Amino acid sequence: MLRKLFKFHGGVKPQTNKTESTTQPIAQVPLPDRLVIPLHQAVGGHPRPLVAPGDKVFKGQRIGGADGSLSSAVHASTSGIVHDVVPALMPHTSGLTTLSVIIEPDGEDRWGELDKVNYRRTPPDELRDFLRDAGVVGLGGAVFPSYAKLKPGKEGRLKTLVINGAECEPFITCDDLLMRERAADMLKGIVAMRHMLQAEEVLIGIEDNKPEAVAAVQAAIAASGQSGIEAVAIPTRYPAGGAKQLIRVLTGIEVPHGRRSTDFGVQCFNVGTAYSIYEALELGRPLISRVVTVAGNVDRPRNYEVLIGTPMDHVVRQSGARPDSDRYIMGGPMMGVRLPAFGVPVVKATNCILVGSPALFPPPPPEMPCIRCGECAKACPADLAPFEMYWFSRSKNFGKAQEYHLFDCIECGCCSFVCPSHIPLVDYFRFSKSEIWARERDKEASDAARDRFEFKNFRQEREKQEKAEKLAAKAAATREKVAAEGQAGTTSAAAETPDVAAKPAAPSAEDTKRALIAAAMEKARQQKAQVAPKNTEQLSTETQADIAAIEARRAAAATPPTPDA
Amino acid sequence: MINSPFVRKPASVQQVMLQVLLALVPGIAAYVWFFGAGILVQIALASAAALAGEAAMLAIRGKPKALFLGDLSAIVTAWLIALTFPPIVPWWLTVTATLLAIVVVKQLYGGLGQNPFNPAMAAFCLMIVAYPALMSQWPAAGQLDFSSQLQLIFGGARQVDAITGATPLDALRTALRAATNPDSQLHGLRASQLMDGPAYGMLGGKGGEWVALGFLLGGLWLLQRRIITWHIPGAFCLALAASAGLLWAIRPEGFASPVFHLASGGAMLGAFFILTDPVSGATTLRGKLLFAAGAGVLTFVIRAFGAYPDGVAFATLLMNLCVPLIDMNTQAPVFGHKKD
Amino acid sequence: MLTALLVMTAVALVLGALLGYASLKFKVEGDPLVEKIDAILPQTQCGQCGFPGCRPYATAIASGEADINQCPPGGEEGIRKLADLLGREFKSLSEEHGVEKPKSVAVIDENTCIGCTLCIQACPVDAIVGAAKQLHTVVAGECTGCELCVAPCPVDCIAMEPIVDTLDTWKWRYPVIQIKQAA
Amino acid sequence: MSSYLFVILGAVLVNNVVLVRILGLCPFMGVSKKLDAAMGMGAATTFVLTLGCGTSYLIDHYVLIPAGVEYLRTLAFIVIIAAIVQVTELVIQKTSPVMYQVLGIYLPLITTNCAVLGVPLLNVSLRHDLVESLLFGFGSSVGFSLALVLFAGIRERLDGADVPAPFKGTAIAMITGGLMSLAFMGFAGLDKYR
Repeated sequence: MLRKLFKFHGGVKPQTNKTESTTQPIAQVPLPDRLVIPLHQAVGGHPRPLVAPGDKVFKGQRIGGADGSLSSAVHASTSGIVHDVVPALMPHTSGLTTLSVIIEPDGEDRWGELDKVNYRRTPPDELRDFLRDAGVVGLGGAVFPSYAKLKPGKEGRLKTLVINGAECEPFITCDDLLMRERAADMLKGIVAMRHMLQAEEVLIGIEDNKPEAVAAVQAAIAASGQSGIEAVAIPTRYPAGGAKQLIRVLTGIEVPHGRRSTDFGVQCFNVGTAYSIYEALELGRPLISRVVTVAGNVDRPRNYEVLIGTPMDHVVRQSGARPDSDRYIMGGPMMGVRLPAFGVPVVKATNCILVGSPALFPPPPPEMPCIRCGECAKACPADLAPFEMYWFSRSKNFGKAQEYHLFDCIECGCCSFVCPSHIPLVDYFRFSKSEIWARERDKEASDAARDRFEFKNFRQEREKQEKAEKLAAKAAATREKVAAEGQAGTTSAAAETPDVAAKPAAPSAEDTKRALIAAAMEKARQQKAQVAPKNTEQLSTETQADIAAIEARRAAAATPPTPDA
Repeated sequence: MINSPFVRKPASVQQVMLQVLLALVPGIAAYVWFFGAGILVQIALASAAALAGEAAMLAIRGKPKALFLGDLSAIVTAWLIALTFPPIVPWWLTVTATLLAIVVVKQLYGGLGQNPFNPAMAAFCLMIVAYPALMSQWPAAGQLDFSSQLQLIFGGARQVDAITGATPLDALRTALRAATNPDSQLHGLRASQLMDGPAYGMLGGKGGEWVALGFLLGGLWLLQRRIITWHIPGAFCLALAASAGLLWAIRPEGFASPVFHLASGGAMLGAFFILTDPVSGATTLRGKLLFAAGAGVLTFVIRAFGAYPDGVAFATLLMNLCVPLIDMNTQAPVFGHKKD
Repeated sequence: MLTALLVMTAVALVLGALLGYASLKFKVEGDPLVEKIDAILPQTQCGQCGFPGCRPYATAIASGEADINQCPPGGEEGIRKLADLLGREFKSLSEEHGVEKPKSVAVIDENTCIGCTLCIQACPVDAIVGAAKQLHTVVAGECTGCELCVAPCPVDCIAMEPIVDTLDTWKWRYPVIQIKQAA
Repeated sequence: MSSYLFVILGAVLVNNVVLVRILGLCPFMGVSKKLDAAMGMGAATTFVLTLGCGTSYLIDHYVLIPAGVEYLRTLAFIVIIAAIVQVTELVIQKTSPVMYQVLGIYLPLITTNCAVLGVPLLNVSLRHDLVESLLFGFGSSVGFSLALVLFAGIRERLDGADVPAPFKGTAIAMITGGLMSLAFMGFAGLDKYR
């Protein structure tokens, strides 16, 4: 029986360009000279470094600890020596740097100790902690920590677990190849996730332009004897692989922006994530490598198993980049991220390195004014009116843009794709969104500042009053005392003494002040030199790393005492 | 720097406009066949004026000329002006109207894509208010040869009343009004009797009905090419026919049939080429229906009860006024916020 | 003539009574304008406007004592918003009150700091922590960049450092309009 | 009955007080930048104008004419309108401070809105009876509100338009008002049809 499928509004059909990179199996990439592993790879938190330069690390050893409630750990992807822990260029359009661990491989590629876990006997909370420390994040591109998503809704169970094998972006075939070659293992990961979520049924959505993958997954399901798991071929239409769109296609449910899909009884994971969950739970291997498609302006497009941290140009070299290549794009041509340099590392979010050239991705013709033709609205899979959002984003009328549901935009690029005026619509939306966020931050900051300012004024007022009261009381006391002593004489001097003592900072003469300052500075310097750390035994590696970092900072700061250096 | 998406569909404003122009050709051919080649002169005049006006404004505003002249939108406006004006208006009228349309109604608002009013229709309304006589003289089909048309367009003195009359639409309305007047010799005649003359043709006026058919053909081709959607022409024709049909059913002696309304005047041109202008029209699906239906009803009301011979231009302008409000209040629910 | 006077007087009396009643019935207190102005001001509390803090400046604007272009941290955008709110013409920042600078935070060089607490007293938002003769440090998240702590420091150990973009604060830029002269 | 309909129709569309009679341009230009403000202004004006038409009719008919002081008409009407506006202002300030802020100076200026004085005076010259006066007042103010709201809708959109610098703001708004006026000429003759 054929499953009833649903449609999502809009969508486009760009040229898929997928066949070339699927002709050959997944290959290994030789170890590079140097791995650059950014500590911040997933949304939420900046994992703290757990290693210091000079440390020896094993493959799979944790080098970045999860920090905060939505963070996920980072691991060494091969064995070797930590060369440095410094900010390095991120694979991100901004060209910003982030704290990264640079490892020089020793070539042995030796695993450290690996913990396996029996997921059927482990309580769910522990299992989630285990996955957090194994660094498993969504490999579809959003890199959301998987453990946070592996919580069933309020009812404690889930209706449908959707596995995303749609892979709708042109050029990318890493999920396709993964399903073809590792369907059985991936299925084990799916079964584990199903167990954690207590899901009734599992639907694996695969676009119908990947018949081999559908067949492989179906064969694996049949071989495993599992019931309630189904591989469903869905019509090929970009962006069918968007989580919300895929859920819509398979179940008919539309998850609104800002709501959790588990509230609707659905959860969605990428096939690559399923595979890495299998590796983590059954083999004890943390997420240290992933399948990456190299495509575009290369001689031999192909999929590779790449260690996280491998410089991209090293990977691309295996496929032979053509000489006119001018940029790398992380991801596909519709949503991919323009990268600031060739040498940025492969991270967990890297599903594809798309090599671009002016011929392959020519610059768009000049931007014309919007003629409100509505093509973008027809193509929008979120049922938005992009031309209205554009109109108000362009004039920086952000409130109005938000009224047209700017934040429901998933930045899929369909609108820009179809626009006859060649307007970079998505760029305008990104601009508007980040402006709005910035304004919200500013607003929060200024509200906080206002509160603090008002509190300070209040406090000063209160202190002044208390002081006045105290002084009055003291004066009264002195007067009484003087009156009690009964004798006139040195009274006025006594009354003034406490007042002077209360203000030691008040400058009496310039010289004394300077002398005081000099003395204080000297003392401060001595104190600093004397500080010796205590209680340094028996600490966790994390704390030790923290202390080392602080010491290093201290030492660096102590050597040049010139302030403006 | 270019960000994603890095691929694009090969589409351009120029292509859209070019297809609109092509779609106008069947109607123009019928026009030439029945009413003579004078219309081609008018089209040429209007196009030249439009390009000149646009080029001048672009130069003043420091915008790239080749790019914006090449988008052909000025030519579309020019053709619509020529096609809605009587074919024998003097040349200066066409030129002034086109310049007003391009310079004031389009470029002062920022040019392509930003004008809230349809430039061609605004020009038409301006001219019919300013020169009601000139704008109401239409030759009957086959009445004037090319040289006398040229003379009328470029010549000085005009004694056109003797040779030309109103459109069938206008004539019928005048006749219908006269029919209610006891002093008139037409008193008591029914619409069907009044329409018995040869000028009325089979449906909507001799010749005029064929031109309308030509525009219908071109419009259907645009529909098939997905340049326009069915909503606007559909709702407009339906609303015009329904409102005309209602009164026709109640008082057949006082009103023309819905078919006559559809086939005469600017109804077809309006339905497929004027109201479908995306810039000044509504954009949401429900909004398009509302916008076009409003235009249909207004067209009929102005034709039947108003002071001007055809209602399409005023109806378009009036509905253009409502577009921001219509669009604002007919936004479709977005993904995840639908009630189903 | 007398009728006219009588009529007008009667009308005026009736309407006057009506108005008097209404003004008692619908009395409103407070001035919401100051709140609105204060909400636009950046709350740096720097005093560059010549008033001791943002709220006093807001009050001064509302009462017409101060102009809208005296707030350098709010910048042009702030002036524009104020002009919008108050229905006035935009005017550029008045130079005597300072210039618009990139947002920055105060950083105390902890090697030089002698713990004099002068900066703590100067800080309008209590963003500096420390005690007498102890090192002070600036809580960067609370610092508004007002620079009020820089001058009082006896050893010049406080510097203003512009805020560096991080992934959380990085912004997409306005798309460049690529209309080139198509030759 | 149908004559009442024609009074309203005529006042709203055919002889629209702003777009055809060109009265009340000050709030038409001033309070049309934002849709909310335009709607508030429309409502306030509708209230004032309808009430003003009724009251002024009564005063005119039962005080001024019997007393033989018709020459005080303009004066008396202004006083009445001013009072109604004041009351309206107080009520709005109390019930909707936001709207009060939004309308700003234009709220007291309803008093000097020539449409508000013009319509009662037109009532007199058109010899409307009480019901007709009320309907005419209501129709005119609905016409005013309609024009104002439509205009505000367009102006909100024009905010984002790339209007050449010399025409930004009021200039292009004036042109738009002119084109709206042109569009409303299409209704000409509708009230003459019998």
